[in-house]
Amino acid sequence: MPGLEDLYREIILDHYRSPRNRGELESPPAQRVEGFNPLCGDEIVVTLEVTGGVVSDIKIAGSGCSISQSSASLMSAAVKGRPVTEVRELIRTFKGMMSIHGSTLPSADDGSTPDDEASEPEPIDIEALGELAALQGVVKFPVRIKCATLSWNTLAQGLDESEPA
Amino acid sequence: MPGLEDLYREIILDHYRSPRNRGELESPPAQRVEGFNPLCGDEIVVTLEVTGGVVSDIKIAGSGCSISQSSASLMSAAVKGRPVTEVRELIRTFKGMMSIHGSTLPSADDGSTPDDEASEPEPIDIEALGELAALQGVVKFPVRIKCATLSWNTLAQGLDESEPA
Amino acid sequence: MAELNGTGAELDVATLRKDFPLLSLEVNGHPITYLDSAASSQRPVQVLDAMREYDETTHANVHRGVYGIAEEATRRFEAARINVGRFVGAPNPSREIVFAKNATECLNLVARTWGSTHLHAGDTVVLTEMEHHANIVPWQMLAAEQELNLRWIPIDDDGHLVLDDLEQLVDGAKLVGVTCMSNVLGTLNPMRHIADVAHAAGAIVVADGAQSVPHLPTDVTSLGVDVLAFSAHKMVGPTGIGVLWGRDELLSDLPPFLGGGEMILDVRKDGFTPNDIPWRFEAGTPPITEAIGLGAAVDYLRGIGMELIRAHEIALTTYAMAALHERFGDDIHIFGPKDAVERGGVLSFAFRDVHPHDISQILDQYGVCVRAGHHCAKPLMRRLGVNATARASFALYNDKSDVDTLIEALDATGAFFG
Amino acid sequence: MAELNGTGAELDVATLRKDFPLLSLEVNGHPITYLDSAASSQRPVQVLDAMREYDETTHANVHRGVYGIAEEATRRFEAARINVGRFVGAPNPSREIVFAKNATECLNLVARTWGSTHLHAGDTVVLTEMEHHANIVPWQMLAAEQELNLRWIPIDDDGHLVLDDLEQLVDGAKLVGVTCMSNVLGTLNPMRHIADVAHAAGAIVVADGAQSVPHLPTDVTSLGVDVLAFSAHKMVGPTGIGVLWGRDELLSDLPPFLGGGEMILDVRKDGFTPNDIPWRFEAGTPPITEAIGLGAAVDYLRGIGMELIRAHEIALTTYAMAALHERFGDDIHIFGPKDAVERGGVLSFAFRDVHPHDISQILDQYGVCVRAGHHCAKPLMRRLGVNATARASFALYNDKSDVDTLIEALDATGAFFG
Ligand SMILES: Cc1ncc(COP(=O)(O)O)c(C=O)c1O
Ligand SMILES: Cc1ncc(COP(=O)(O)O)c(C=O)c1O
Repeated sequence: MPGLEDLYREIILDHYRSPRNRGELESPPAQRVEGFNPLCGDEIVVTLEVTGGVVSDIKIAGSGCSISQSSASLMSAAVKGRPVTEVRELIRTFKGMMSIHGSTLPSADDGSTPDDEASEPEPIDIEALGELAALQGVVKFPVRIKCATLSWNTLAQGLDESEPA
Repeated sequence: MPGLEDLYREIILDHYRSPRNRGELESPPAQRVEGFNPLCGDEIVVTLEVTGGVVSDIKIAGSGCSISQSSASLMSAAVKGRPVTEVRELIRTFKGMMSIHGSTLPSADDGSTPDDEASEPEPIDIEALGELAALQGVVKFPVRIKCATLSWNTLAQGLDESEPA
Repeated sequence: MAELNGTGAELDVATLRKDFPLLSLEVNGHPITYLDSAASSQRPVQVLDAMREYDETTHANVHRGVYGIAEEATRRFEAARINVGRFVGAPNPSREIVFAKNATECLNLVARTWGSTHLHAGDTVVLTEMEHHANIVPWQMLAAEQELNLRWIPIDDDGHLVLDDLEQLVDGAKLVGVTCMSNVLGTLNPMRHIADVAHAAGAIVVADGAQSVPHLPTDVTSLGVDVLAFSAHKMVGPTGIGVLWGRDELLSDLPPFLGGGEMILDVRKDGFTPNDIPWRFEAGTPPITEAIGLGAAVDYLRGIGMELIRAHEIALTTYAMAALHERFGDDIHIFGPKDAVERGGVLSFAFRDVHPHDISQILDQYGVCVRAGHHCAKPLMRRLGVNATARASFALYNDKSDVDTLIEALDATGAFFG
Repeated sequence: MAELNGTGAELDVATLRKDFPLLSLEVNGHPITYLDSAASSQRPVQVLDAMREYDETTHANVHRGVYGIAEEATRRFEAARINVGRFVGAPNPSREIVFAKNATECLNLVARTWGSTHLHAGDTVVLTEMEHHANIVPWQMLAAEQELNLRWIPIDDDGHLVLDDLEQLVDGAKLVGVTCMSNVLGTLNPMRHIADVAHAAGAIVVADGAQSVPHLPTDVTSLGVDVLAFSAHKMVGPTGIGVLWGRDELLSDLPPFLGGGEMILDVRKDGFTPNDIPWRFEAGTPPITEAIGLGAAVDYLRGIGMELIRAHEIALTTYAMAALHERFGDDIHIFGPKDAVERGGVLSFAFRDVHPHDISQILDQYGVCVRAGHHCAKPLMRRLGVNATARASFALYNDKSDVDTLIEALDATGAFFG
């Protein structure tokens, strides 16, 4: 059984208590996207501005648990000012980290949870995630994965809507 | 476990092999009613004429197993020429005999099958049934009860349609 | 079963608990404290054994076999139906009890069969603000197809339905959907009163008994409702089976729900003739082993006595509310009625500003299982002004020691989040 | 499990039979001869133990709990989904496998969700004359609501589909419903061919795998169909759970089936937002223990090997047809294809002029369990010109001795009815 310290790293609690980029940008011009966690009712509102292929500004509203809030806060800090292509890559890497491969599952044949789809997982460059790597422990608590990925899925949707890939 | 001799009495096999009142009356004037046993696909067609409150004629068509066929044949012989009121009484008595009370069920509280509804079963006058009493053993084979009652339910429906109670 | 005296004053929880294998587990180094029976209850060996015994000695498909074990399987399956019907006081259990997958399917069955034949564009359906999604979404789906109006019976800040304007609310309505007991607030609703007013207005009442049937004596006649839905897995029975009780005359009038085997009298290329109730609503092979298990669950509950279970849960809820308030004062807010007599053993709460997910996660470290989330009652969550609550819920196998463990673990949660 | 070598040439039935407790029963003083697996199969201890183990150590409601056992229950439930999906070769098992109550519910689900969105008045649905009611009545119900035309692919006297005019029959059709294997005739239909022709005409193919999945290796991609429905209880699994596989793109496009918990993303008073597949189709608490049991059933079958099972059943069917004909000559008529390679191990027969009910009743005296009736295929019965047939059906646990016992008991039946 993984311990609480795997889940609640200090940096997570810090972002939970003092979330970065809180609020909503005016929309329009900003893109506004809402995300739900159907399991718990958490809601997140991501507003973002994409200018010249760069996520020039982003704000996070809504409410949720420590994991969803800190993940959103960490995400906002990580993507602000970055080119959309890099952000898409980061989303991919983060969601890769949040898939269950190589974690609690006894064997691939035994099955897996829905987030675990690809039969041959690509290697993930955890380094590239920087502070976000603190969320790595979440994968040991499968129910909380949806908390951690909520803001990321919402962001991905926002990017698709503001500039289709 | 009840034995086959409880089910296949000689008189039953006789009515199965040589069914009485086989065929269909012309309808109209006769009342024509079809019955199905949804469990096995057996079908029965009862045509009857009611004149002056009396079942003046009745014929049986359709096909089915030894129990449904012999029950229909025995029924036709028993009701032909009898007043409708007596026939209705006979139907009641016959269906009473075909309910599961006092037979295989361990206890009333343990539940029972659908034919066993009334919590206080009325005593049944088996004597009044004459030859029909040969079908008594069917009750020990609950699945066959529907075979035995098929023609009776069909007759009851026919009576209701020809002269509403 | 352990010696349990249904007429005695108190439930012997320590003894009865031995019937439930899962309750002797350890979780994270602590004995399990299972406080999530409102989501799904645990099952006693009596239920597990009955299912196993059926599977090992009697299994065959029901209703169609002439051979011995198939007859016996059918007999037991239909006996379970009658047994369950009697448990809720059904006047005509062999016709009025329909087996489905869960309570949700039962409510959908009513929406599809009664709704599609009795509701028309412009008609009104009345629901309450405290309904579970299972008694909301089926009506919303129907409303979208048929342009129905939905009206809502509001709740007050104590979690009671506001019934002052009930006459106006149900005026002109065709159907009122209401839960006997809220799975979030614990509120027990005055079903008889609601049914009387609804009937006077010409509406039928669709009651959601998912939370009440497992915890209170139930008599459909005194409830006065027209249909009642509940699930076996919340009443010490198996998953995979739910129950719909409906008045004979009401059910008799309805078209089939799903099509297939069992629900027909005849099928021709050009159409089919439906079977009589209750089979008309049971297309395909039913949950047979599960019906046997539900029968055993009902026997188990009846053996203990629903009055005694209810008294036990009132006492436990009273104790829990007092103890939580005493220990945490304003740091805890328990939603719903203040008086345990007006509610079931379901305590939804907010604790300081700790999110329910985080509460539940920390409690789990102490072996305490509580649910965190919207509890499938999002309209109610919005009314309460929260996204989620933490919810501890009791069953016959819980006692004060469970409450005490919850309190210690909550204390640790508070400490953890500073 | 008993040592069974999936690569060896023959199934060790005597050993494997020990896994099935019911098969060591006596009935009426005779060892049971269970020949009704097409109606429902027996379950091995491996399946019963897996369910029991889950119930005793892990049960909690799925998808909503943060605490340990609820997480583990969810993990196991979703793992069972993937396991079952892989068993039938689903390309994307976590999304494409829907759990329902039985195969019948699955087919209704397709009729309601795909049918209600893709079929319109005047559209044509093509079925076969050998369909089970489960793949007829849902379409008839829809046809009645929406004025659809039903067309029928006929069968020839050997029980094969007549496919010469298939192009014309499916011309303009939107949907073709066809069983992979007839539960009466045993006929194995050329699914790939039918699917290719149907797709060329722009129709989707709804395959009923209730009889084939338990007995043949199945790969949905090679079948070429769009959806496939089957039931756990016919494949050494529990009652109470059925499976729908559907192509991801097809399912993704569909509206929800039933409404309630689990199938939503959000519920507001004015409407709801449905969840992603597969949960969108799984309203309410799913059959959790049953999914665990089905996972174990699939493991059991895979452990033995579906190729081996199929080979065994071909050999047994060949033996049975020859032995029955040899003993009874013209007194027996076996419906369906003559060659065991073209059929599954399902033998429907007429024996002299003895009614199937009476045959089954007498056989029961010898411990032989066969089904008598219309087998939920009344249009086929009419085509065959009978009300009912007697049906002996095989599974992996049957062998020649069962056939021999059947023959002796049939002989006695003949004697009894003179
Ligand atoms: C071919 C076929 N389809 C569908 C079904 C229906 O299966 P279930 O009753 O499990 O829904 C059956 C079994 O009776 C069958 O044999
Ligand atoms: C009040 C209420 N109604 C309905 C349900 C639905 O029950 P099920 O999920 O068993 O269908 C629940 C349980 O989740 C409930 O608490």
